Amino acid sequence: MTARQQRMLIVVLVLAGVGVATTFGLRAFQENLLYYYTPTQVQAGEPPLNRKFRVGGLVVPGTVGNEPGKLEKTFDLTDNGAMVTVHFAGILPDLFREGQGIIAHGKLNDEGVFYAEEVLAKHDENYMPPEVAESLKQIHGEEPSQ
Amino acid sequence: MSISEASLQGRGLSLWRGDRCLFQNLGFELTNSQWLHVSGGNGSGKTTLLRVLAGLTMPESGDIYWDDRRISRSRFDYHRSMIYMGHLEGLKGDMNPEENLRFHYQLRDKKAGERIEIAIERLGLQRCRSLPCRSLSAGQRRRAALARVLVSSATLWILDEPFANLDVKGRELVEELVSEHLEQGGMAILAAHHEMHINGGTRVPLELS
Amino acid sequence: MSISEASLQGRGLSLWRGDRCLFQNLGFELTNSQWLHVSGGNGSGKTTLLRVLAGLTMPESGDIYWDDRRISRSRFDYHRSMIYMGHLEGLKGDMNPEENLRFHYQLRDKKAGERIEIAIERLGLQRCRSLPCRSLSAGQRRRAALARVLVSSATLWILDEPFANLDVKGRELVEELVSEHLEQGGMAILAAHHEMHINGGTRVPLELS
Amino acid sequence: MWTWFHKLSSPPHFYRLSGTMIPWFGWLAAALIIPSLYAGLALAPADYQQGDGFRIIYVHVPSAMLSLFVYMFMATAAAIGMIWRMKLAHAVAVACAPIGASFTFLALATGSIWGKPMWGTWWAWDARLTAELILLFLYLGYMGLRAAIDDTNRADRASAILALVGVVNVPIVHYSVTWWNSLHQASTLLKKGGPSIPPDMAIPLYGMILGFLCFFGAVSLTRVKREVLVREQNSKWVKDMVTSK
Amino acid sequence: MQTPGMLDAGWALLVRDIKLGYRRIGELANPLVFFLVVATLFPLATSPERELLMEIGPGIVWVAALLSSVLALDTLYRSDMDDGTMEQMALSPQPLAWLLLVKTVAHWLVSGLPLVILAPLVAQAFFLPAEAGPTMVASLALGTPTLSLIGSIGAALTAGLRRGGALVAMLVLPLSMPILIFGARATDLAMDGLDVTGPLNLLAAIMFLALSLGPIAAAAAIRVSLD
Amino acid sequence: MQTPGMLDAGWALLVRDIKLGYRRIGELANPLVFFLVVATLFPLATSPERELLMEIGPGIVWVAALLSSVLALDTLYRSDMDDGTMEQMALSPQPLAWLLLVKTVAHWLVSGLPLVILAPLVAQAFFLPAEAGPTMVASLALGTPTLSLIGSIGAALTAGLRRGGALVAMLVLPLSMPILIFGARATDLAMDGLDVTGPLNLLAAIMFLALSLGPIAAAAAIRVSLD
Ligand code: HEM
Ligand SMILES: Nc1ncnc2c1ncn2[C@@H]1O[C@H](COP(=O)(O)OP(=O)(O)OP(=O)(O)O)[C@@H](O)[C@H]1O
Ligand SMILES: Nc1ncnc2c1ncn2[C@@H]1O[C@H](COP(=O)(O)OP(=O)(O)OP(=O)(O)O)[C@@H](O)[C@H]1O
Ligand SMILES: [Mg+2]
Ligand SMILES: [Mg+2]
Repeated sequence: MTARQQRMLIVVLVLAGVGVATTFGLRAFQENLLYYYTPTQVQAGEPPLNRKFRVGGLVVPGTVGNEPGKLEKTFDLTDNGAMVTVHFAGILPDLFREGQGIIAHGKLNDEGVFYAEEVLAKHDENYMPPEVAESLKQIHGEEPSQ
Repeated sequence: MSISEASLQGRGLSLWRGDRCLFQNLGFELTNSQWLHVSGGNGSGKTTLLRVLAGLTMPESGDIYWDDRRISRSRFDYHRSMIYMGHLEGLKGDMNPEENLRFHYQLRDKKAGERIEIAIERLGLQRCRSLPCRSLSAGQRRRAALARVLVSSATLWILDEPFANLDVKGRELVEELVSEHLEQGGMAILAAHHEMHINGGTRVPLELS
Repeated sequence: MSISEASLQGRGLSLWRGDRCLFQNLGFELTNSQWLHVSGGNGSGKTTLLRVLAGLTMPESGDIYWDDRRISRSRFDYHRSMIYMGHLEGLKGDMNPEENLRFHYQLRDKKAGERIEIAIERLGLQRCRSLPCRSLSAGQRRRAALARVLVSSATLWILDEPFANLDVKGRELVEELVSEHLEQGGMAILAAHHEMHINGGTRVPLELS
Repeated sequence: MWTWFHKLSSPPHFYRLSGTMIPWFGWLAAALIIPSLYAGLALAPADYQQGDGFRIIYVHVPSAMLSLFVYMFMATAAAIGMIWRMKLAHAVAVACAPIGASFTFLALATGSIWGKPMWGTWWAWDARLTAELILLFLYLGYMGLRAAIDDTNRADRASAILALVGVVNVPIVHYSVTWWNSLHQASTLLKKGGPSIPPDMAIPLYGMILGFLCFFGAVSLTRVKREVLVREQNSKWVKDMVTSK
Repeated sequence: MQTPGMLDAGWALLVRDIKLGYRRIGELANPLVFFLVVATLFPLATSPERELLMEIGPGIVWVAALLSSVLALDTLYRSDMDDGTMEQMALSPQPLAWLLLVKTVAHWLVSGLPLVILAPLVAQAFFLPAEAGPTMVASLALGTPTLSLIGSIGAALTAGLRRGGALVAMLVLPLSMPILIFGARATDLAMDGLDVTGPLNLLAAIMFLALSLGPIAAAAAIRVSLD
Repeated sequence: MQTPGMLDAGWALLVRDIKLGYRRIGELANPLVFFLVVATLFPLATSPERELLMEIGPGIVWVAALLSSVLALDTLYRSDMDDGTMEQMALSPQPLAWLLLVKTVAHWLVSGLPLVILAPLVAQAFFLPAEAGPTMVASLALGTPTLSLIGSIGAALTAGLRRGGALVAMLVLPLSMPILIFGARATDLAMDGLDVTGPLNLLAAIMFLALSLGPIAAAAAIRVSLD
């Protein structure tokens, strides 16, 4: 083998390697690599039974059961498609309110109710002053979309 | 002449270590049947220069040319035709001299197999050929390293203190081997504190201070 | 005579390595102002013998006596009055020669402090006294190891190839140092392939084959 | 262009040039950061959801962005140093590392402080957060490797290789929020279809980002200047400069 | 003179390294024993409840794999560096990156492969369901070579230094974290009977990337260390 | 000539070893970072839930302690062995066992102590209750020196061999098991508010045993390695 052939061979091998890596990488991103499941996926039965996982979605306005004096709360989560009922006993983060995006970590029981052990509020990427949000709401009749 | 035409040139080589300039703007030229005698006291930079010439250390400035091509650009060709023996022997302590030699030639030269036997005999390693290198004496290890040089059909030999640890016979043997190599048209670069009696070839002196 | 009376004897020393007998029933005696010249070709067992004499390696049979006491029984006294320099220098690469010397004398001798300065100068290490030992040249490292020997006020010096890697001046220096040591009543055991010109003291030859 | 490049890479020239540029960067940084900070903390309206809590954005976002920018800058400098064997570029890379590590640490700290009230947790093993933590470890590894090698020349090249290998982490930090359903919000400023933040909130933010950039410019140039001085301490121009003072 | 092809040279090096690795029979067992010991440590250190072990099982296997691979790293180039063999390899007509790749493969065969083979046994000990076994093996088979490849860069960077141990770990562990995450995730998913192609594809992608770029970085690092 | 006392000589060696360990300020951070990184691996590999982490926390701290101590072991005698310093120490008028003990103490100060100090922080990250903190520190303070002492025997036995890394681990880890078990047990008990004197006493007993016999075994092993 000459010096030139050797160099060519190495370049070809490296490029081939990177190419194969990209193929696998692209295929990987079409699959499930999530930090959390959406309510739609939950309804489709994707997450495991009897094991902990995360669900993320928006708190459906009007579903937050607020029994005064009790820590336990129940509410629905949606991704504008399916819905999941979440049950949580504990202190909720400040940002938790109706219409807000949250991530709950826990288990699904047999009746399809999600028993959360931890609730994190997920903030979206939109920032605006309260007045603007208010006027937007009046125009569109809803919160700015997630 | 069994070795083809070749030339080695150093042009404008400089190197500092810390605040010390080991050599500056150093140049030389070497062709077939010539040997470069690098001399100088302890710490004058001989080892460093030899490593630069072998392509292990980068000079601060300047370049080395093998057959008029920079060695940094034609590594393959240069390393094929050059062999280096430094302060470290490059022998695996767990393998015996024969296995060590065989391994090195599996990387360098397909056809070296037959020459291994001859080299072992020539360097007087018959008695310890099947001992693991870690239990060899200092001089025997040096001889095994020299056997590697001998087996290679490299044009250029770069030897750093080839005489270290060798007994009187061993030193004479090295002088003989280098002479033969030069007579066949080879080149050599030697750094040594001892006087050398090399009959074949022309000496090109290079004194570091 | 600044060094007190002492004597070293080897009696009936034998050692095999594998199926090879390096020495058998070897005996010698050494007293003040004498030096033992251990000679022999590569692999004849010089290093091994020196390690036996230093107490690092156990001989297969035989014993070594220091002032008529077995060294295995009087390690403290023997090691206090003996210093050994082998193929390995015993210098930490991360420390400079001065720090290395100082450390060794914190283990050996409280009063050696003043002599360190002198030894560094004598061995020409001024320029590299504050460089980490890993960046010293082979010869400079050897010199630092010799400085350690010089600083010790040991009666017996055991030096394995003290000339290795040294330049011409360095070799002369070592000869001078050993001569001085012998003149002061010291003893030395030297293994070397070179001819040695040691004027002080009496040479006791010991040839291994 | 090429001669300019060469001229810049000569240490004495760079030393003089950076000497004049540092004050510019410094003042510009002050002129951007102080009013922007005031505008961000006092003038900008509160967020409709987060209230005043969102104002930590004015520190978090610039430092987070700079943590990535500085890494890329450092890696580019290291690559230039490797390819063209330019010592000045290595000096730049060295000088950048601690600054980048500080920005990363700041991003992590402000993020955690922000996360506690907003998400309800200081920390989650979310892709964005983990990748940012790895970025911090990479900066630390870079500095640790340098510290372990005493020869500057070797330290330069070894750490440059590490910096280049670590580049793979940068896109992961940046795109983690789009690739995965992360807890961390998606991009506000670089969003498709324009930023989803009104100008009165955004302008101080841009001001802070630019201000941080200038601050980085000033600090890094100061550090490079000192690094160059240490490296060239035996050269003629440094000796001349010292004696002429 | 006839320079051997890359394949011949690589084969010779592979054989030599494996031979050296297994020269003493006892050492064959080392990485394995280490792996087993680390894995055993957890049931001992925490409580040996079935449910807990099941939950942490995949994670522990992966951490043990990662650590035993890091532990063995220090010796990857060190001994060749100390005795001058690396110098000779850098000066041979073979591309250094190729030689280093071969050395890394040999290292993996000695330290990583036994672990992949042994993993199902450990999985058993952690009560992992049988259907997770193949995924665990597959993820380890894809992940441990990557660990070795990344580790080889770290080992090359610190090869010239005296006390590399902790530094190597510090350089290598952050870069290995993604592999750990996805490897453990894959096994986790498999335990629940879910689709694991996502993480496995990603592991494969990282492996090929490391395979093609890692040796080049390592070769550059070795040349620096030799300087 | 006046031979220095054992204390003087020991002090000099201690100072030297610590100085070598921390020659560069940056390296002070190494064991710390390593420990933190290892601790980070677990939440990454298993799931990062509070409850789970609480349960495995003590185990993880101990495993990280053990590993970072084992990882550093290889360098304990190796470098002194390779450059001939060990020869010189064996030939000095000081008892070798004493010098090795001092070296081990220095090793612990560099690699073990930072860990003891840092443990409460990691405990925090794993949500361990505050009352378990002192016990964790106490158990680590008693246990890590023992790990170093046991390790020193292993390091001495393998000092003459080339590739000691994994072999040391293999020798040392099984012997260290009891320490891990009792160390983690103590913290576990403290978390539940129970009496911890039992395991702590046992740890102390093992430590003193290792302290008095370990160095002698190590010295004998080193003399064999030097032969
Ligand atoms: C420890 C926790 C956190 C870490 C490590 C972190 C890290 C980062 C990083 C690295 C970026 C820069 C991304 C880029 O330039 O591509 C970023 C941007 C940002 N982060 Fe965080 N973050 C954390 C917590 C938070 C929290 C709690 C919030 C608010 C709820 C937040 C809001 C933002 C925003 C608004 C941006 C700018 C996005 C853009 O427009 O590009 N971060 N963060
Ligand atoms: N960082 C540094 N600062 C100053 N001088 C340095 C530095 N690093 C190395 N040196 C010096 O560079 C020289 C290297 O010499 P080299 O090993 O090439 O010598 P040599 O001629 O081979 O000597 P010997 O005959 O002893 O083998 C030494 O004198 C050493 O002290
Ligand atoms: N297991 C073994 N079987 C046979 N011979 C052995 C074995 N181990 C060592 N040897 C031999 O023992 C001798 C040791 O020699 P030693 O190192 O003492 O020689 P030396 O005289 O110092 O030589 P040099 O001049 O080369 O330094 C060597 O010849 C070596 O081959
Ligand atoms: Mg030299
Ligand atoms: Mg010898």
